Amino acid sequence: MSMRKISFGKAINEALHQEMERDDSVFIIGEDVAKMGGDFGVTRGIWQKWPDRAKDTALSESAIIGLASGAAVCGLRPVAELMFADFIGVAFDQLVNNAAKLRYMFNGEVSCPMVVRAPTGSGIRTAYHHSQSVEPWFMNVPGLVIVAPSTPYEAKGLLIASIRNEDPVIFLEHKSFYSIKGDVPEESYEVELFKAEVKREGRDVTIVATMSMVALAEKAAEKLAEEGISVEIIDPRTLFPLDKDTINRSVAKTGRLVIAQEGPKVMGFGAEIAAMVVEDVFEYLKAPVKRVTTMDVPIPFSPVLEDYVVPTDVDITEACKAVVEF
Amino acid sequence: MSMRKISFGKAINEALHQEMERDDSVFIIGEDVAKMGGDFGVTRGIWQKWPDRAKDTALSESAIIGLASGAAVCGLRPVAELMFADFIGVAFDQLVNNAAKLRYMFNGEVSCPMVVRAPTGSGIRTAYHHSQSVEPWFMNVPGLVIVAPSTPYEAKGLLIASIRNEDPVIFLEHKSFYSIKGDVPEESYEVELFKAEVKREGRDVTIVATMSMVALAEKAAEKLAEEGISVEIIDPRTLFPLDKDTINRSVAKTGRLVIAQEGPKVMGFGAEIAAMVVEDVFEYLKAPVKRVTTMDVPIPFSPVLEDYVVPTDVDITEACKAVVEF
Amino acid sequence: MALLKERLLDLYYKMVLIREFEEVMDIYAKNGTIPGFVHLGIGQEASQAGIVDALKETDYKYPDHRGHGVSILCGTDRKLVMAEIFGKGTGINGGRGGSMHINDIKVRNMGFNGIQGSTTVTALGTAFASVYKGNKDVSVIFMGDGTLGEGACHESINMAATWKLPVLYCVINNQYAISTHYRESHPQKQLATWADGYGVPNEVVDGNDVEAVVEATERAVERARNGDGPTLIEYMTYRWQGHFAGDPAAYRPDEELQEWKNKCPVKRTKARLLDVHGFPEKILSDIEKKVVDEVQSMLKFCLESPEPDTKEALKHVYAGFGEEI
Amino acid sequence: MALLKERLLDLYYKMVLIREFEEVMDIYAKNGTIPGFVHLGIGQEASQAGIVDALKETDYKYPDHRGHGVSILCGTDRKLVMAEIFGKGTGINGGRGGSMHINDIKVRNMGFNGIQGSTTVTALGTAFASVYKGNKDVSVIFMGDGTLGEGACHESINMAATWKLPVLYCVINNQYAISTHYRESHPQKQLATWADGYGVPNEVVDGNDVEAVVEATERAVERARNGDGPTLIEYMTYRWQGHFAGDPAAYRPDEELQEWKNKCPVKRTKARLLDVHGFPEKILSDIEKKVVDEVQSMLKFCLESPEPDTKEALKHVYAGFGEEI
Ligand SMILES: Cc1ncc(C[n+]2csc(CCOP(=O)(O)OP(=O)(O)O)c2C)c(N)n1
Ligand SMILES: Cc1ncc(C[n+]2csc(CCOP(=O)(O)OP(=O)(O)O)c2C)c(N)n1
Ligand SMILES: [Mg+2]
Ligand SMILES: [Mg+2]
Repeated sequence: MSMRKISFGKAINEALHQEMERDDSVFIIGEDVAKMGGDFGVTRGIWQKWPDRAKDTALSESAIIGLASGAAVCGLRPVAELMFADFIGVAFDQLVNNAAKLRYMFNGEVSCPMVVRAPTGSGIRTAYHHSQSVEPWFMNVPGLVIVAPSTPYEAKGLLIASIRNEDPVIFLEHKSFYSIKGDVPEESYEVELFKAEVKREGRDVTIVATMSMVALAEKAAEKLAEEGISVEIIDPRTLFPLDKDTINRSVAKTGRLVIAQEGPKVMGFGAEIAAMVVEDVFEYLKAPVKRVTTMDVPIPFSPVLEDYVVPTDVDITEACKAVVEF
Repeated sequence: MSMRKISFGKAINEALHQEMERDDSVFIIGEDVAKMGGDFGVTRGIWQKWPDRAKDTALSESAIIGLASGAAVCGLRPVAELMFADFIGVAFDQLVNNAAKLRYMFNGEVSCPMVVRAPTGSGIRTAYHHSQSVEPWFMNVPGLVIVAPSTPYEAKGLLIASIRNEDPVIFLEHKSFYSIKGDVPEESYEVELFKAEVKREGRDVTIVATMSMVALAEKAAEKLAEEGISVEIIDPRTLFPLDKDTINRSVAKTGRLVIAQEGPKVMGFGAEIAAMVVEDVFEYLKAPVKRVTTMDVPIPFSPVLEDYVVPTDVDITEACKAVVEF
Repeated sequence: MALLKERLLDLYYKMVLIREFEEVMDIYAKNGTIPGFVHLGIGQEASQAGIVDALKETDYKYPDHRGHGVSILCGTDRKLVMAEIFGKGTGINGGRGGSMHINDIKVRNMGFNGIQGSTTVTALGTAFASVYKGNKDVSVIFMGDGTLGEGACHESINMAATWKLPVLYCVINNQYAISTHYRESHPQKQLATWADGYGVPNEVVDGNDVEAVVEATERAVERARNGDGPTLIEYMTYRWQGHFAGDPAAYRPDEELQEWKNKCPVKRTKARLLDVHGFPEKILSDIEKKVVDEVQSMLKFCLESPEPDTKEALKHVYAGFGEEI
Repeated sequence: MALLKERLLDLYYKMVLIREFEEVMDIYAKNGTIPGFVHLGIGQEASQAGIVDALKETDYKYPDHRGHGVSILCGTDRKLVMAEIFGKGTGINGGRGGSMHINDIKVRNMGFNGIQGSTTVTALGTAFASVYKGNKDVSVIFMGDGTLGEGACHESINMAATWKLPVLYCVINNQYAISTHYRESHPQKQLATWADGYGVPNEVVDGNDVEAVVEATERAVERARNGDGPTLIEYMTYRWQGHFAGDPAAYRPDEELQEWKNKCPVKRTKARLLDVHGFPEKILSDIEKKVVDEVQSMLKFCLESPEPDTKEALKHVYAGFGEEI
């Protein structure tokens, strides 16, 4: 495959172009996704090529998600954009009570192959209505799939896999990633859904990290390596349903778990991981599990406040040391 | 206090009457809550006494919650009813992005003392849109309070405390409870928020159970007592923010934890409890934590299907035995 | 313009069928055999039968929660609809949905939804797919007067009107949302005028006059098929029962109910068949007997049907993950 | 009926103040001093200043996300508004909200909300409280043309119209929602006619004519205060900048922008003060100079202000739990 460095945003854009090219049933819909190419520029060039398959809508998130699910039942493959993941709140019912349950409702006779792309997370100084981590709102809803890439390579391959997947996918794009570059093949490819990735192998402690936390975990791992602590990093990539085995196996090996998570601690996705581990591999646990998370507050605007409430690599390093020294 | 037996629904009704009597700023609003007295009859008699303080609305849950939060900021104390907790989906944004964050937004200069009453849970054969357990959707949202009584006594006292509380409260009423009777004082009283209740003391295993699961846990405890296993039962009563101490202390004592929860397992409220325990009192844990929950599916209609997916006292008994024998 | 008399006769059969079906459901709901809530359409037969009659099988139909009648007229084997209401394993959705959730994709019954207003936006998707694929299937939403309060209705009609999607909003105005009269929760005298705000053609029809129902619906469906966009029709009618089987409906005056019973859509059609079209009484009473037999045989099927296999509860959550991969 | 000339002169001051304030914000947003997104109101000064001028301090005001101008006219110490935009500890909300979230309960600036449409239903609550308490304060919602797409708008106007709540819907139609022209996302020629569907009085006014803005708004406010219910006014205007400071706004024709620059509301008011009311040039240029000084002194305050204390981030999440019990 011919690799070159492109940005996370461009990788997603390329995935969309290639899937639109490959499959006539794929279309995009959302606010300003067509003519302007998206608020973050991710859908550029699609409307120009396929004007009938790129729809700018009114500010109507329920209608966007509702339309997508109805179209999906008819065999189309909508890729809807929510300008910010936070806006999922006004379309919550459509995802939780409709898209997620359609297949079950129809006794398995239909499926709902739609993707909802949603820029998520904090860090770009947009305060509490444009900085939330929404995955915990949906991880208790069977029928949904939540995907969260942390590299341009994954972004492209996971989006392609999501579009081809038969169930409704919430595709989280960390908004701090868009301009970050990485190796991405030119060709179309899938990165397998429902499969965690071991980003670094290690012996002493497992860090489960996702999206923006992966790079911090890697930084922490480097520092810990200097101190003789060997860290294994696992990125679930699909947050729901979860690849339990990969995580459980790693924790069984290292005996220690730190979860690095953006978003408030209580009932963050780390809660599920910690609970799973203490249920499934308790006998291997040598130390308490630790969750390194955003503080339990709305995300404030001012950079000094935002930086204060969001976890850092130092927090991860310290958590790892604490569990190793336990 | 003069006790007598009244139903869970009547206890809530009495709390409303007494608070309306005491405080002019309390009013009720919702679909069919005024003239008819509520779909489950919980608000009976209020409109007849205070016609201007009981409002029947259109089917407009966002408007109901929005109105309540705006009125609360003006110093009123709305008690809104959602006919079923599931309908919170169409008002999700109003709770998560507005009510929950108002105080923070206004730099502490306002508060939002509102209560949203919401009949929750499964068991009355109403399928997947009228049987959900919604608490996990909200437990990651700082600023909200989630209250969940399991007896008529608690229902009255917790509702009164919720109305007097300064923050937005989601008050969950398990819909299978409405006609169940219990001892309730005639007088007005508060049951403290943010305080778990030890429902039964024991030595060998702690069960954390809430709402419908409390009675099942008690049944399980009786059976286990016959086999010489001593069970401690804790009902958090306020699910969020949680009374961590009471739970942690109990688990530190018994060394074993079973969580009995209605609603799908993944990222149910049991996830947070298990995670907290393995973080905070790991060294006392003698066995894996076990979660006894509804299966990870939408709640089906047919009684045989619904009963199959919802946990039973036998499931709880077995989980307790498993952790004791570990 | 009146309907051909053969068509009216057939509609009579369908209305009598709904009436009988619902009366039997009422009995079995009240005696506890049917679990959960059951919302009956007695009194609304003309609107239910008339609208479906104006559609093709390939049109996408979104019945409301009072939708047994619509569901038995869409082409599904009727006993499977009834079995679903009983929660049996033979039900059209395997018993997972019950009375509030009957779907059948084969005949494009897109199902009722427990969240009022929700289908108004789902229907945008099936309508969009019709345009996308270049076929002419119309998406038809049945909705109560009360349902019009939901925000989703606005997002739906706004988008449908802007994009001229083939959507038909059928507002079945039975005047109450549970206990609340529509004049207490909406500012309009007639709800149809709400569509004026979007420039969407709309009309009010007598929902108990099956011929008027068919004709207005056909006009609107025609418009949608021709690419002229959505229409909203308000069908004025009344539900004889309470909100659900067992609701005493104390919130409404007895005289009002009596007045509407006098406007019974079934009787009215019968009178027309007898008086205007000159059908002999016997033909009509044969239809009535046939319907009783038909419903009894469905009932027998349901009562003898097995409960669902518990394992079914775990199926069909995902198409692409777990069991069904 | 024209405004008294002293009032118009004062409005001129306010409009010039908004213009200058926003131009300075533009510079500091583009040079990176101000973090995050900044939505500027340049071009919309007549609507912003005129609407606020028609209100009392006790009226509840819900500015939209383009609401700096409204926020500096509500009675808040203006430098604290600017400090909030800079995210400083001295900001009116302690820097926790920034440009997109400026509130001040003391002057009943109820704040902008990052979720478009959300305040339309919150405003029902303040309006309801006015009725409940028997006072006459009106709840005034500023909202863009695009925002009218949200379902909440329907639930809001439906309830306000039914209950005749004292609500005023101020639709600031600057014609675009980011890149999307309102005629591409809404079916109406003029959005005001949407209110016809609810029987809510509505009108379209020239949003660049501050006198027309004040007059229409005062009429509507009067109606609300008298218990006659909501009104919707559509103010036709244009934003000169892109959606946010830095957006090149490539989606719209240059000529269109030029055309609207020719209709500059500030220049237009100035011309009227000079030509019709005969104010000497000097009085106006003094105002302009005074405004420059005023804004510079706010700016100085902001730049010298300390960052927030990090501990502040943890405060005010709950009133009745934790720290603040
Ligand atoms: C979002 C939502 N809100 C409330 C309900 C509860 N509910 C079910 S039916 C109903 C009344 C509906 O009235 P209408 O639309 O007029 O239909 P009808 O029952 O009269 O046929 C209500 C309030 C619901 N199912 N979903
Ligand atoms: C619910 C929601 N959807 C989308 C957005 C993103 N967004 C912010 S402003 C905007 C355009 C708003 O247009 P309009 O209402 O006309 O106001 P204008 O920016 O023109 O002043 C959009 C799409 C949002 N903040 N909230
Ligand atoms: Mg009705
Ligand atoms: Mg605009």
